[in-house]
Amino acid sequence: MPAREGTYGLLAEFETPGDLVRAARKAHDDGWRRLECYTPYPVEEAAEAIGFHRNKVPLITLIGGLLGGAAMFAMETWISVLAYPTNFAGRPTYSWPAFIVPAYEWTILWAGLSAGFGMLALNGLPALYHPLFNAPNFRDGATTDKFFLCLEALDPKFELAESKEYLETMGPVSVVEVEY
Amino acid sequence: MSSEMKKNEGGMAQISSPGAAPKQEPMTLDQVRLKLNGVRGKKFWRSLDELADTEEFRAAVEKEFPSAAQEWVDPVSRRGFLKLMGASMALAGLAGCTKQPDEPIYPYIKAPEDLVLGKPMYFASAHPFVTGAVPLLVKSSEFRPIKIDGNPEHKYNRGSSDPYTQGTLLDMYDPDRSQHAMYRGENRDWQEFAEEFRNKVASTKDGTGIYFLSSAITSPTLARQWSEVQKIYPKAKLVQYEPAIAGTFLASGLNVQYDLSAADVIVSLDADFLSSASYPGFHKLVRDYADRRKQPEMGMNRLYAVESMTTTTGLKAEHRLGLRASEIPSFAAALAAALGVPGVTAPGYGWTDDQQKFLAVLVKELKANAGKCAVIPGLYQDPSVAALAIAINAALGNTGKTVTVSSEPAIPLPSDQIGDLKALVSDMNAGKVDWLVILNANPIYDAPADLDFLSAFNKANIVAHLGSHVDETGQIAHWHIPSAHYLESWSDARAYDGTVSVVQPLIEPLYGGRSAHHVLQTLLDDPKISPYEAVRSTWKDAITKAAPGGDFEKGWRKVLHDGWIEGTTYAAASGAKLAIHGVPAPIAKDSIEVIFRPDPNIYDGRWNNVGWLQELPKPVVSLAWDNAAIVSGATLVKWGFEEDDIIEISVGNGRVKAPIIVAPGHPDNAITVYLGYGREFAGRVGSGQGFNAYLLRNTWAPFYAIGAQRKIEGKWGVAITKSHYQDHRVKSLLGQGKGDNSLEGDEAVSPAGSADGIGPRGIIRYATLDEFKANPNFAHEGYKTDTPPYDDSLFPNWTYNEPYAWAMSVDMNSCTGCNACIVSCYAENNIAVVGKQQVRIGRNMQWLRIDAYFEGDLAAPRAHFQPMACQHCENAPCEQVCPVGATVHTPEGLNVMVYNRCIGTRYCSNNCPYKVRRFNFLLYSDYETESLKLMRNPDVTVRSRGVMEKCSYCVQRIQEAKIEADKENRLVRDGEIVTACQQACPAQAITFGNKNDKESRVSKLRAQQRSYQLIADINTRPRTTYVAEVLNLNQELEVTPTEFAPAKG
Amino acid sequence: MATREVKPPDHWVDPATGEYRVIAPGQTFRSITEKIARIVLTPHTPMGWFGLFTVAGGGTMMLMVALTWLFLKGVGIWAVSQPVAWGFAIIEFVWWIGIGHAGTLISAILLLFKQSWRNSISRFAEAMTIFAVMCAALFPMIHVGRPWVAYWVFPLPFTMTVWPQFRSPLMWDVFAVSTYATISVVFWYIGMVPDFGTFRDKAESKIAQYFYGILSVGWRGSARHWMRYETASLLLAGLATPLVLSVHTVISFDFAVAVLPGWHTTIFPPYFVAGAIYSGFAMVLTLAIPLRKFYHLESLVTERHMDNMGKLMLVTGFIVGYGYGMEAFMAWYSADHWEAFTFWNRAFGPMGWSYWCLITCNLAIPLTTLWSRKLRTNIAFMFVLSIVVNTGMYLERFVIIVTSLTRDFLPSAWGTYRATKWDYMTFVGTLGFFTFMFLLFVRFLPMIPMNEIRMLLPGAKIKPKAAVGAGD
Amino acid sequence: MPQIFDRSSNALARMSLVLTGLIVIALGVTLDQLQRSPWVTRQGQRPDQPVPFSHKHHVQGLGLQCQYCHTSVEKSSYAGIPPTRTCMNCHAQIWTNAQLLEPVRNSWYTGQSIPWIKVHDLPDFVYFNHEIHVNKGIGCETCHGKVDEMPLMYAQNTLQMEWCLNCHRNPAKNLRPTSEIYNMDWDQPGVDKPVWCAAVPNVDGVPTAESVSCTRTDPSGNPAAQASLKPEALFRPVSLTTGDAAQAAPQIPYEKFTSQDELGHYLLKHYNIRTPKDLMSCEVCHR
Repeated sequence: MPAREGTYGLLAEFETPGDLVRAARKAHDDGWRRLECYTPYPVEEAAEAIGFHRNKVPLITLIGGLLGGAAMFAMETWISVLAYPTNFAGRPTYSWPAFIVPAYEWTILWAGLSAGFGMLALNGLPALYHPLFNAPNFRDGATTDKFFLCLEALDPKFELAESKEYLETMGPVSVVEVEY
Repeated sequence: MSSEMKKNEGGMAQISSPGAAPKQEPMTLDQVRLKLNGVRGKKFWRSLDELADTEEFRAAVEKEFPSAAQEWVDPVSRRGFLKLMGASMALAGLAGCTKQPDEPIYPYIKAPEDLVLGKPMYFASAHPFVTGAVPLLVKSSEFRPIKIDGNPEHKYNRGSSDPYTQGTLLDMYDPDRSQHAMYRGENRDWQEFAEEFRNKVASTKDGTGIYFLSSAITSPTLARQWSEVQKIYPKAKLVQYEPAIAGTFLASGLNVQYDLSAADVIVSLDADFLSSASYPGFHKLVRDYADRRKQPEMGMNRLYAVESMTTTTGLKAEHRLGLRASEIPSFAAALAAALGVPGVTAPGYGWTDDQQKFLAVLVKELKANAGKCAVIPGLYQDPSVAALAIAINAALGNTGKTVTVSSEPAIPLPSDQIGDLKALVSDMNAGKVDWLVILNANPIYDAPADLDFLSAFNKANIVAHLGSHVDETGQIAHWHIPSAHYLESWSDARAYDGTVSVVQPLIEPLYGGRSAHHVLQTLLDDPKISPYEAVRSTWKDAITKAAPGGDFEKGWRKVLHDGWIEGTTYAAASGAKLAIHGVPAPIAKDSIEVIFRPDPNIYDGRWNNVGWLQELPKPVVSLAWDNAAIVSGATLVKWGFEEDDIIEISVGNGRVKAPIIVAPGHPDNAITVYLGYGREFAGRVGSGQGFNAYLLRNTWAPFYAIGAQRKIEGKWGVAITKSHYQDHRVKSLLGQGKGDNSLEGDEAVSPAGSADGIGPRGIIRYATLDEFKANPNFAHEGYKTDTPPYDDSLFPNWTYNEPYAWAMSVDMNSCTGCNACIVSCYAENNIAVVGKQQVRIGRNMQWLRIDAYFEGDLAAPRAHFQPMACQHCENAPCEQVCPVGATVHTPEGLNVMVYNRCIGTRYCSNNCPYKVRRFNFLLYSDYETESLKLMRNPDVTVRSRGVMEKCSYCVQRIQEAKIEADKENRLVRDGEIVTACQQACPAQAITFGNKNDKESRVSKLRAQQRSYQLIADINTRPRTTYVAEVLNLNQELEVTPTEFAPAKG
Repeated sequence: MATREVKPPDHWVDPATGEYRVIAPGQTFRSITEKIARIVLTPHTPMGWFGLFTVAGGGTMMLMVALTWLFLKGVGIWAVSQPVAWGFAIIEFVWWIGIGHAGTLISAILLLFKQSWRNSISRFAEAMTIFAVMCAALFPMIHVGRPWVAYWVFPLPFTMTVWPQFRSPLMWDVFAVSTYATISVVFWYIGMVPDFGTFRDKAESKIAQYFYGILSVGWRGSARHWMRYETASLLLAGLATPLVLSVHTVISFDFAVAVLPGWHTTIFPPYFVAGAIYSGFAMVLTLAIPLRKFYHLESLVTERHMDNMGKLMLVTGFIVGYGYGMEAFMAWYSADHWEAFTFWNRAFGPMGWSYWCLITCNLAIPLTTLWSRKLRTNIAFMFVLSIVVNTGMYLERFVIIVTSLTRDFLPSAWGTYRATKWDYMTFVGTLGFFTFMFLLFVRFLPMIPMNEIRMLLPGAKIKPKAAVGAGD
Repeated sequence: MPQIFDRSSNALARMSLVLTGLIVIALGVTLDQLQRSPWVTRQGQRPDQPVPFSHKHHVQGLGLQCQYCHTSVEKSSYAGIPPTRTCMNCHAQIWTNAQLLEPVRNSWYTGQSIPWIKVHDLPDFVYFNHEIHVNKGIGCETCHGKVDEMPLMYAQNTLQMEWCLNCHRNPAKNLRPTSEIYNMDWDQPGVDKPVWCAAVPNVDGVPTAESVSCTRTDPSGNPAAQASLKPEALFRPVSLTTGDAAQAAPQIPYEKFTSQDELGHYLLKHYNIRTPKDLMSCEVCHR
């Protein structure tokens, strides 16, 4: 796809999480949908403020775990009962109690991998390049002690000048335009 | 290294006391590098290997890395040390994903008619041994002898054999055998020797100054050849000296046979006839003894033993009396007197109450069983004991029934060996000896110390030595001729019963060896006559007589096929009477008595370089790779020693340093030393092991002598394969409260019904004959350790409904712990020898071991012998825990070990309740030595480093039999499969077969009430079962002798 | 409790709670970020680090030497023999795995229990876990007789068409340990991603920026990301908890499933897990105490942490003690001779010394002293104690594995065990390797999770006033 | 603070993730193929032998019987490589000075073996036994391929464990009448090319090989073919019928087989071949 050009959005910087959350909630109430908060540590209120309440990570984890466990148990059974049935220590070929342990481990293994990588995938990571990093003040604060609200150009309500004033009303430290 | 150097070392071979560092100036590693300078690659390793055998090199290593020194002299780890390259190659080669290299095939030019490649052939022969030949049936693969076993058709040993005989196989393939004739260290040709010798002797006209010094001659043909030599050269002298029998009644020609099958009571006067072939008639005696014990309900014999050194004979005996060796003649005399043997008066001697009681009981028993008993004299006792025994047997009317004195001697040319040797030495000193020809003897090493044989030796003009190795004598003899092994040359020999066996070669001499027949023949009219023709002409008449239609050639072929000549047994002597000379008085009780015995494993030292025998734990003391000063626990404590301390023993002028160890039941104030160790030039395996007890042995005291001992600093580091602790546990902590029992014994042994008493493990279960009669099921009643019922298991049990279900039964009553089975197993299964250092840390690879448990006070214990190999459990704990399934169960119930699947986690070994698995911790198998490759059994994989191994019930034999049966469309017959251990066992203690065939011998044995399984309470369901012991005790003696000197240890 | 009277220096105590503060007062978002980031991003490495690094490197080299010789000669260079076929290798395997457990416990279980004090030590506890598991995983691989075919334990389609045998506890180990390693790494990495972001933004040098930039996979702290991130962390914690319990349970099966008296015991799983955590906390202390001193992190790793870990060790210590007690009790109560003898042999047999040392190190010393808050917060004492306990736990495995094996069912097969220099070299080698890895970690990775610390700061609380303000 | 990474880096990052995955998979597949490849198994490779001996010429061309050279195939585990003498039996008369045969003559005169290179080379820990296979109806061609069409000898099969088991798991699919063991062109029965077999019940001690006899010519209304259907066992002294067996032997009921599966199971029964359970047991090949 051709690299996008033009404005990505407007980025407002706040001093405290409180200010950010208030701003975000207001923007959301005012009907903004393409907006996003950026914080140096998880601030749940911020996510709720922009109307983000539940995510799909748990589901992915569940599926991954079940698949892993089933796969291992099936393999063990196939190996011991069908592939090369042998008399080990006079135990039955289908020694299910013994098979549980590896199956259990694999359930956890695949659940864990799904959780970790599922989360990254849902977050669209890795994304080494991001327009926000073009903002002069973003990288200085976003991962340390500053709190940002970003209204994105894709939002139908977005109109560069108006939106900028709109943000100014929320008492940010600064508002900057972010280029793609 | 140059042979000159060898000469020097030889010169000092017996001066420098063994164990002490050699005297030549040590060389530094720089010199070593110098020596190795220029050689590269394979050659480098080879020369390094050769170098490693030299004394100076060891000295050098010892100097520069002391820690490595011990490793270095140890053959196995030295090989490891040198063959790092080899090891890493193996490592690379074994890796799963490498392709194997091209292998060439070298077909015959003309294939031999009778050869089917891949099918073994069997030839009858015999092992000519000084106590009587052992008739053999030798398995040969592609014309290489690969397994020696007794001749099943021969009525003397009926297929059984013994450790010595089994060991001779490795002896033949010994890479250190001398490889060519030598004159003053330069290679020569046999012909040259023959010429020179013949001419020289001819020039003397009557043979003046020509002396032969030979080991005891066992071959009638050789005797015949000698008599012919005598005819031509009357002045030539033959001296026989066999260190192990010199001075015994055997050497002087007394020849007695016993028929124990008819004896209800057997009395051994220091006769160790159950533990090794060093006693004449071992195979037959054990067989007959055991046959009378297999079915106690049919009645049993009863064995009394009066003995000095503790032997398995004594420990198997119902009642054993430990006496100092020097007391035994007097005891015999006392016994004879009490039995009213004419002309014998009881010597006045202060017998203890116990001893008197024992004597009284013996008298009573013998009288009661006159004609149904046998008194057997010790071979290593004063000849008077033998004379007394014969007299006693005669007096009891045993002669002709259980005892036969034969008219012919057991060795063709009986002689006063010690006397003759003395004469030879004085002649040498007198310069009368022009040529001394030594035939298969090693006097420099084993001649009595007081003769100072070496200095006399140097006075002889020319010395020629015929020997299998360039040994101590060969080192300094002018001529050395490699001698042919008995598997390489024609000869003949007589078994215990006199039957003549033709010794038939199985293979061309590997190193062009010659036999004594050749040497003597060179002096006769036609030197070209081969031993083959010589043997044939010796027996022409006898064979022709026995042959169908009097056709000699037919008869000869029959002899070669059967392995013996009919109608050659000894004739009984008419009215054998033996003059009883004075009975030697016992040595004072407070003086130390040193007892000499040939080694149970390497005999007089001739098998010193046989790894199998070196690694074999000796009976009773479980000592491998060494001999030791064996004493009683009380004596050890009295002298203030600990086991493995080094002491110096001195007799006369002889001194040796020896490790001291304890043998339960050994008489106090006495030291038993085994002969045959401390060799300087035995070879890579034997050299430097143990100490040379011959240095203590003098012409005036060949069997026991007064000696002294003193402490030397340091520990020896003996390799004892069995842990032995004393039970110091107090009653509240599972113990017996007294510290005189063996901990292992207390744990293992459970006499009938005493399940909650000592030994709740129920490993050894036995009863007295009366208890057994009262309760035939004693082996199961009250034991918590029996197999739980099938439905106790959570898992459904595996069912074995195949036509075959292999199983083994071991009769504890019969096993005498002679170790023949172990050596047989070595040969059959290509088991590696690991060396002393590895044995010390418990890594010996024997698939089969014989557990000995001592019951009761260690001063006078009762012992129980238990052959222990893989039990082939149906619910094998080892299989369950193997992550890669390298050990599995076959449908026929074998627990098989798949070497090439094993990754070596060793979990199986941990989980094996019987600890019968063996692991290749290092590269134990020898992949370099060519001659050993020829010896291996082609049907068994040679295990490499890092894999587990264990008894397989000789699965290769099972497979072979099954394939035969399948081809012929039938089931394998009972007895068709014989395991290696079973085959060797003289006592027939081991039975193998198909447990699903209700008619098979093994099924019947398993059905016996006496048969039980080991550690069955953990539901392993072993396929090997044991038949519990029954002892035919004499009530009067059952109250064991009271107090003993404490032996806290 | 009497010791409660002891008053600690005031500024450490949170006036609100009267409890120790988790982190010292007067810290701001930026100050802690700077503090932690500097350790890594500073161009000049402290001399001490180099010194220690050289020592650890030496240890690693020793390990390499020992392994080379091992592969050339075979496991025979160790003391393993008949009947003691498992020796130091397996002892160390179990020991290292045990060490690892505390890391997971701190990062996972305490997270679930919302123990915020864990935040400052969780990261390097996790790192410890990973390196410990690396050391542990080494042993099963090298202790086999033919390491070059060790890969046969994996169910792969070889032309032999034979497969692993899943009834063997060793197979369970294969999966338990590999899973444990993987999950720990994932958990660890996920935890570090936001901090990598911080580093990326704090780093001056281009290389550092690229390095951490890539590691941070472009993390930008979006609220939606944070939400998913939090869920994933919680899930991983929730998974790691049963995992960590299962791993040492499976390890204990190696013994409990065997028939050997002294191994065949049902108490093993709980008692192994407790023991693992016990030794794990000891190791955390052994590492944390020098670290906070060296990098002046007293304000972040405080007495509060010492105190709590001390309490946890007290608890697990008692569980372990209960385990020992049960073994003794069952030896008598079961009336089973095998058990009874084995216990007698442990305590009074030839290797009894190891048993009594173990009792001293694991029970006698810690369980008497850890009651005292004063001692719990005494840095020097805790350091010594942590080492004592680690020794004790090593001895515990020695007693279980070696002593049981020396004397089992058949008295004729009894033996003994004496470790060789190669055994010791291998063990010391792994210690070196562990330190080696750990030093690399503290030098190049965030050893304290900044994003989690931030949440502990007063500034992180959203003021109610703000909420009211939001209303109008 | 500027961007660190270029716009392209996102695509790059994702790409590299995918690639890593692909590489891992590819590696696995490669190794799996490698272990089965002729490079490892030597399947189909013709090592250069001292003499370019042509089985095609000797078997197909001259009609030599397998056992003429491989003498012990029926009575030993080892089939046997002919001694030089066997070559010289003929080549003393014919091709006496062919250059190709120089090594043979050389070996004959010097007494040095001809150093052949092993084509069918099993690992040393595998104990294969020819006699039992040959006696139970596994033809040479089943394992060694159509030797009569091999100018230079090569291994038709991998000889890997999976290949062995392939048959041990289900012997029926390769069994043939023992009379056809040495037949290189035996093709398995089909609807168009049926096989007729007659069998007598097994007798203890009588080799199973003799209890079955088969023919390819339809015996119905063909006395000759019927006569040929009398199993050898009948002619033994220890056989079921007494007296002069050949004549007195009753007409043996015969069956028709139109598929290898039918024939295989028929032979399984009459050769009483072990069950797959037995045949797959480790000790069968490893000791």
